[in-house]
Amino acid sequence: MAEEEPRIGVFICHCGVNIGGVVNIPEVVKYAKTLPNVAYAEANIYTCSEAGLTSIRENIKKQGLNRVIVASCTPRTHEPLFRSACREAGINHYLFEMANIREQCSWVHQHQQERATEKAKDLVRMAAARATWLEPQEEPELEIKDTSLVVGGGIAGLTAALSLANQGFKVYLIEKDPELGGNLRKLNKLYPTMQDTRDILEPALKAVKSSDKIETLLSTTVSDVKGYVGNFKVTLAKGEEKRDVDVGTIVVACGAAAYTPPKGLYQYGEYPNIMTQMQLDEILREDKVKKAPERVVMIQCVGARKGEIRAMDLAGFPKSDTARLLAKILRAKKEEGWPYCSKICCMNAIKNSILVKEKFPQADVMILYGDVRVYKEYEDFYSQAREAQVKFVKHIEEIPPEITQTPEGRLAVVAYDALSGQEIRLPCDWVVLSTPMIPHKEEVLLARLLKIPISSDGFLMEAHVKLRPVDTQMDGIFLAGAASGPKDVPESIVSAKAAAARAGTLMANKKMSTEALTSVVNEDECIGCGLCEEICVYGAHYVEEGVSHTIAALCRGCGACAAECPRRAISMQHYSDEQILSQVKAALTGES
Amino acid sequence: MSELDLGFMSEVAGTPRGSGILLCIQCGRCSSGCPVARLTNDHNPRRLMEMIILGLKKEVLPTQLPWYCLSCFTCLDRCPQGGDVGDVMFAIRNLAVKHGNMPAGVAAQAKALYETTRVINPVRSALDKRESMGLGKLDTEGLEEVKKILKKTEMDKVISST
Amino acid sequence: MKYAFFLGCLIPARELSYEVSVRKVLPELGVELIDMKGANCCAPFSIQSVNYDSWLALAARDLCIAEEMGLDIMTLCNDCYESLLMVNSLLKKNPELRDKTNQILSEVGKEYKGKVNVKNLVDVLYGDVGVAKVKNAIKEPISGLKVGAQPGCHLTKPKRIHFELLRGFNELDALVEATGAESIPYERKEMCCGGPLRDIDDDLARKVSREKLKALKDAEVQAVVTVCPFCFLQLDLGQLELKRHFNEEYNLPVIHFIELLRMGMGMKLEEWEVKAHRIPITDLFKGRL
Amino acid sequence: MTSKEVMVIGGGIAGIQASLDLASRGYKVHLVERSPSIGGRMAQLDKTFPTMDCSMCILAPKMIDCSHHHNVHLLSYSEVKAVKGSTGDFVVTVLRKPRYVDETKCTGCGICAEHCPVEVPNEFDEQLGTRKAVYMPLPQAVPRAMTIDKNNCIECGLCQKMCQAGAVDLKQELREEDYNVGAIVVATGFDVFDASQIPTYGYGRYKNVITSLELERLLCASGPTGGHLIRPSEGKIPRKIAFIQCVGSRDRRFGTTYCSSICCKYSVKDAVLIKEHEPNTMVTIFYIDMRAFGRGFQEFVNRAKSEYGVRFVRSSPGEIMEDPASKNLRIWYEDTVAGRIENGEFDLVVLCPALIPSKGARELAKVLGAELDGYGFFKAADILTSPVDTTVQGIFVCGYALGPKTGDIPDSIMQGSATAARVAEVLERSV
Repeated sequence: MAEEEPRIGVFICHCGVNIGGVVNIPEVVKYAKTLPNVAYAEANIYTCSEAGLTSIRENIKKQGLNRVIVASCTPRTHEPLFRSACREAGINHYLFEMANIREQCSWVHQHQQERATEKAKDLVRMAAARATWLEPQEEPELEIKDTSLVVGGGIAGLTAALSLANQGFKVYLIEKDPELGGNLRKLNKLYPTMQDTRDILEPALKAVKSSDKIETLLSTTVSDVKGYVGNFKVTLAKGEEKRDVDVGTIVVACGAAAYTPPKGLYQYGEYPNIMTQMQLDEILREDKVKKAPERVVMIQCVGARKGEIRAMDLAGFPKSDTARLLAKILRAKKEEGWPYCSKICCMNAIKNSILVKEKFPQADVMILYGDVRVYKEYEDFYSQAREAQVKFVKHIEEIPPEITQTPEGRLAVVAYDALSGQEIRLPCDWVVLSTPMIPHKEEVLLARLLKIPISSDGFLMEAHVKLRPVDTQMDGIFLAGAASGPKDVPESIVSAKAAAARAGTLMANKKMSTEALTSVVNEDECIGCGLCEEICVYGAHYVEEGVSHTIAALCRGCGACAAECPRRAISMQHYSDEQILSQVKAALTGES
Repeated sequence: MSELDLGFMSEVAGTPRGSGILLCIQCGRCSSGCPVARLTNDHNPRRLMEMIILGLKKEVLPTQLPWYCLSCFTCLDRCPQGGDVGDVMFAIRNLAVKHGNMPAGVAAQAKALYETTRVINPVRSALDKRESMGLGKLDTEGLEEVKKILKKTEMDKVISST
Repeated sequence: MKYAFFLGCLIPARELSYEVSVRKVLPELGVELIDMKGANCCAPFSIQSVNYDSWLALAARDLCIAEEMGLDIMTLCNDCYESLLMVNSLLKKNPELRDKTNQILSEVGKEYKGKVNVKNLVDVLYGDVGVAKVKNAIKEPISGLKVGAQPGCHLTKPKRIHFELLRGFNELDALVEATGAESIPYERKEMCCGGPLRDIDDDLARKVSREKLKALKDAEVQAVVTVCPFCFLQLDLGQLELKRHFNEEYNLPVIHFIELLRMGMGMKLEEWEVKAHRIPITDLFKGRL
Repeated sequence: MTSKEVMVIGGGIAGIQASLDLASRGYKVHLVERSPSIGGRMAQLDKTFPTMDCSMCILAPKMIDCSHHHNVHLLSYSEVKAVKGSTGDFVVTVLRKPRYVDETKCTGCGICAEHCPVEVPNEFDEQLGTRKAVYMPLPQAVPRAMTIDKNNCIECGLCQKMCQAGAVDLKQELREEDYNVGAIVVATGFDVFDASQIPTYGYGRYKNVITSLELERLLCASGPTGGHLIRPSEGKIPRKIAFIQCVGSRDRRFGTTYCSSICCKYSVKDAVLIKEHEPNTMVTIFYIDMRAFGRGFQEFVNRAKSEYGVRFVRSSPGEIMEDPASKNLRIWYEDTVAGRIENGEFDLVVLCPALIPSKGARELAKVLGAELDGYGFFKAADILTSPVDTTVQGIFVCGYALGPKTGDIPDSIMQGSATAARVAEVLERSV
């Protein structure tokens, strides 16, 4: 029990009708007042509103509160807000506790109002039980080094590096290949302006080379990462030779790869004239076409959007040769691929179709698509292609196109055109497969080093897909370009500049204070077995002279070590055993 | 399985009133508003546009398909791309006629035009009534000029061929 | 108000009563109609379907005649209206097309200059005469009569062209209301009568008009008021055909708007004119015939 | 000399993100918002894909951060009137519209509104709900201050009598204030295409034909119906609901030839939300191309089909007819994949209108001397390499003010941060 007598204030939120429409708030307020150590309780329409926060501040003073509980929504979005209210009113914000009576109560029990009210009371009682044991905590301040490491020398990496340099920071730019440029080096022209990739790449490369703030390291990869936000120690490897750099932030711009179909998928790899868009880009770029093609057929979503096929998808599908259809469905199911839409392939195919038309006006260019996903102003680009007399044919998942051959040994694509209900045969000279952007294998390794989670589709995961698109769950590490999912050049540039802004903001402040929610080792109990060091995914524990130590800045307070410790020598600040056990007791016994 | 005519779409796009074909995104607003398409599955302007785009010339020009359209122009008003579907219908009817596909009714009107400057021959009773009411004869003073125009535009050939 | 009167083909051939009423009524409203000597068919749907150049040249020739008369054209038939209107606007906008067409016309010593406008009976009555004046001319209002107005496709479509003319879409209704009758809204009002498919696919043509008639019946109108002679033919004669082919009876009298106006102005219809309606109108207009 | 202050025009999510990044970077930010509260369009939405967070719940903390941050100076209910100068040294004249309530005194308790006798449709609820003549557009408004809408105020003076804080000040007048800033960020967002311009869909004539933004308000727990999805005509719960894509988008007739980029995605999201509200509702989405691009969306569409039984029909319907008696709606459409013209009756039809440049974008562009693109959105200096620079040095743009370049909320946020980087680059260089 803390030395001073706890005086808890409870603020219970209606959240409009979100909570108030289900839970009987006045009753909960009345109940809260009856709880031990609760000195004050009130209800607010929106505790997160200015009025609510003001009331918290005022009552801390008026009622002499030294603990505050807000019963409302999730700490994930709102705890920082209420904590700062406490701070502003002069009490340590670790003396704040939150009870989630929305997500964990009103939203899930909409149809059982009385019982929801009872549960809200339980949650408040539990919060009060823990609050009684809360203790003030300090947040150590960290130095932030004003140097950044940018991993990946593609357009995103180049952009991020340049932006950071222009903001006045020193940058290490590393690239695993012997030269900078990434995928842009392989590409021919860029949609929708049809500029030569060189026009985009060259200026960026020149600027990077001429910048005295950027140190470029080629054929270099990350082999180890130690430290934490503001103070990363990164080991770089160039072949055998290793080198350590100290940086404050890391921007991950390792890009994405183009999916290469497995040999045999659409007979890829069996005929020279069956190629990917990437290969067509190269052919057009190198201008090494001997004979003008009479017809070019492009097939979209090869290895993308490969969800399983369900019977109901077939509803409204014109009855044709069922047996043949089913056979095709089964084959389609077996086809390997990625579940997501790669987003850029439609525009990329249209780009190349227009280029082919320009080069060979007589050529008949057909694009076999599932949906034409030319979002944004790219719709106009689509119109441009139609005016150039490129033909678009919609096929359906259930009947993928098939590659066959004419008696004369010419390639022929057999496709079912869903919009005319006709099966058509397209003798052609080139078949071009549009394949998705997929995560690099190296990326997975890097993710493990950096301790960034990977999402179900294999790309690096953002801290919050909506609100924090370039942040990661690791402070000080940011994502730029296709590392976090397929992006075209302008999108990569925007995300790179965003990452540079976030990293720059961090470094410009030179200091930051960290969470106090960390593990503490009771050195008398610790036997230095090293179990904690083993299981800590953040590398926050190390054993020295037979005793384990915590690196506060790295510790995310997950508690794994505390649970694992055979001697119960590790406890979590702000989640002490007393706090948790009293909460459990309150939950189970109904007493505080 | 249909073989495709590579040039059909450009042929249509090249005819006057045919350029709309290049704008089509197959959204289906024309077909769902078309009074004929609602009555028979044989006619579907959207599908017809697709068949032209694909190059299904043999399936279109010699058939009844070009002749279902009422040219009520509902589709012209509704096409979000300004594709003027109803105009494209005229374009393919012009091509169909070139390929000798012309309904008797149309041929009859063309013939009447060539012979009388009017596409419909008046019934006797109407002519009598005119006279009795002193409305004056229906003049055919323009006949020679009309014939010249039809010759110059080579429509006379079509007429004589039927 | 003076107009080059474009009669077209169908009216003199089949619907003389329409012409007669127009010639009787319009002078009363101060509109003078001058016949277009030597005019040819406007080149409607059928001719346009055969040959594009012929269409332009034929329509342009009529426009030239009006230009020589120095008068704007008034048409009765929607088909004539659409053809002349479209060609007029095409040639006015597109110099190339105009030259190409004038080349053809030079064969017959004519040249299109683009000096006249093309109007329809409704334009003239609504725009030039004015609803107020029409109302004043009504001596025996057609009060209590519920009618469904059928403007016909090419009076309002394609809007692309008609918007240029800044025309509204309820002009016919306004004129009908001016006669004292009530214009009832009904589904598919802008839908085609089916006429253009006559002689191409009669069965389909009938099915289209049947849809229209059904919608009118559902709206419980007592009569249908048309402007276009094709609509009149298709909806009036069409009902007999529907009886023959589908054994369906609608018994919806169909009359030309001009006849409605004429009766409203107190000018009785003569027997032969009444007989021109296959669906009898005698009960509906007792005392006006 | 270079000013280290920045002006951000527009208090939607993009403007908020730019402001917070710049403020945390150490620059003084003047955030100008035309309406009484910041929050923008995101504040109107119910939930957001894919986390299904309640939109307001994740936005509110950021809004409040703005009001708390010592470096953010909030200029709500204000508009930019004139701009002089150039990079590093702009002078911006801001019009402070009178809200007839003293922001510093008002606690937003709302007692005045309770007593105000005048009820008018609430813009924030897309006219579906009502507000008083003295009002706060949304409960979580920032700043938390009432505003008196003089066009509807009958000057009965009740609000003034009732206000304990003495915050009502009917003598307030329009003020002009000048700010010296080094850079400007434009984040003026979008408006919604007027669906009544497509008469065959009957929006404005048929009560039960609504827009997607109206739907968001109807679904939203703090919306006019308390989160109950009911028909505007008589308040019945709709059992058959249709979504129609591309209402004004991909349409040459109105110059809105672009794809608005977000409609397919939010429609699938809304369809699933509806299914969760009322599992036995039949939801049909009429689309031309299902543009579920980007991470997770294709998977989401698959789930909507298989798990939730949402029906997808590839078709852009021709017309909608209302049954005058039942107020139900008959949609005529062609299932283009089946090649059949069909019609179906629905209780509620949701139109997904194009997103168009926000009112006043053109005037603002004139004031800033910045170019607009063909659609009337702000033109990027170079759509490939300088996507968030306007054609004027030192003036940047983010969010939907850039047009459909912005896919959705994350794009707006990225662009917001990106402008912060560009501002920093400019201001640090010109030290």
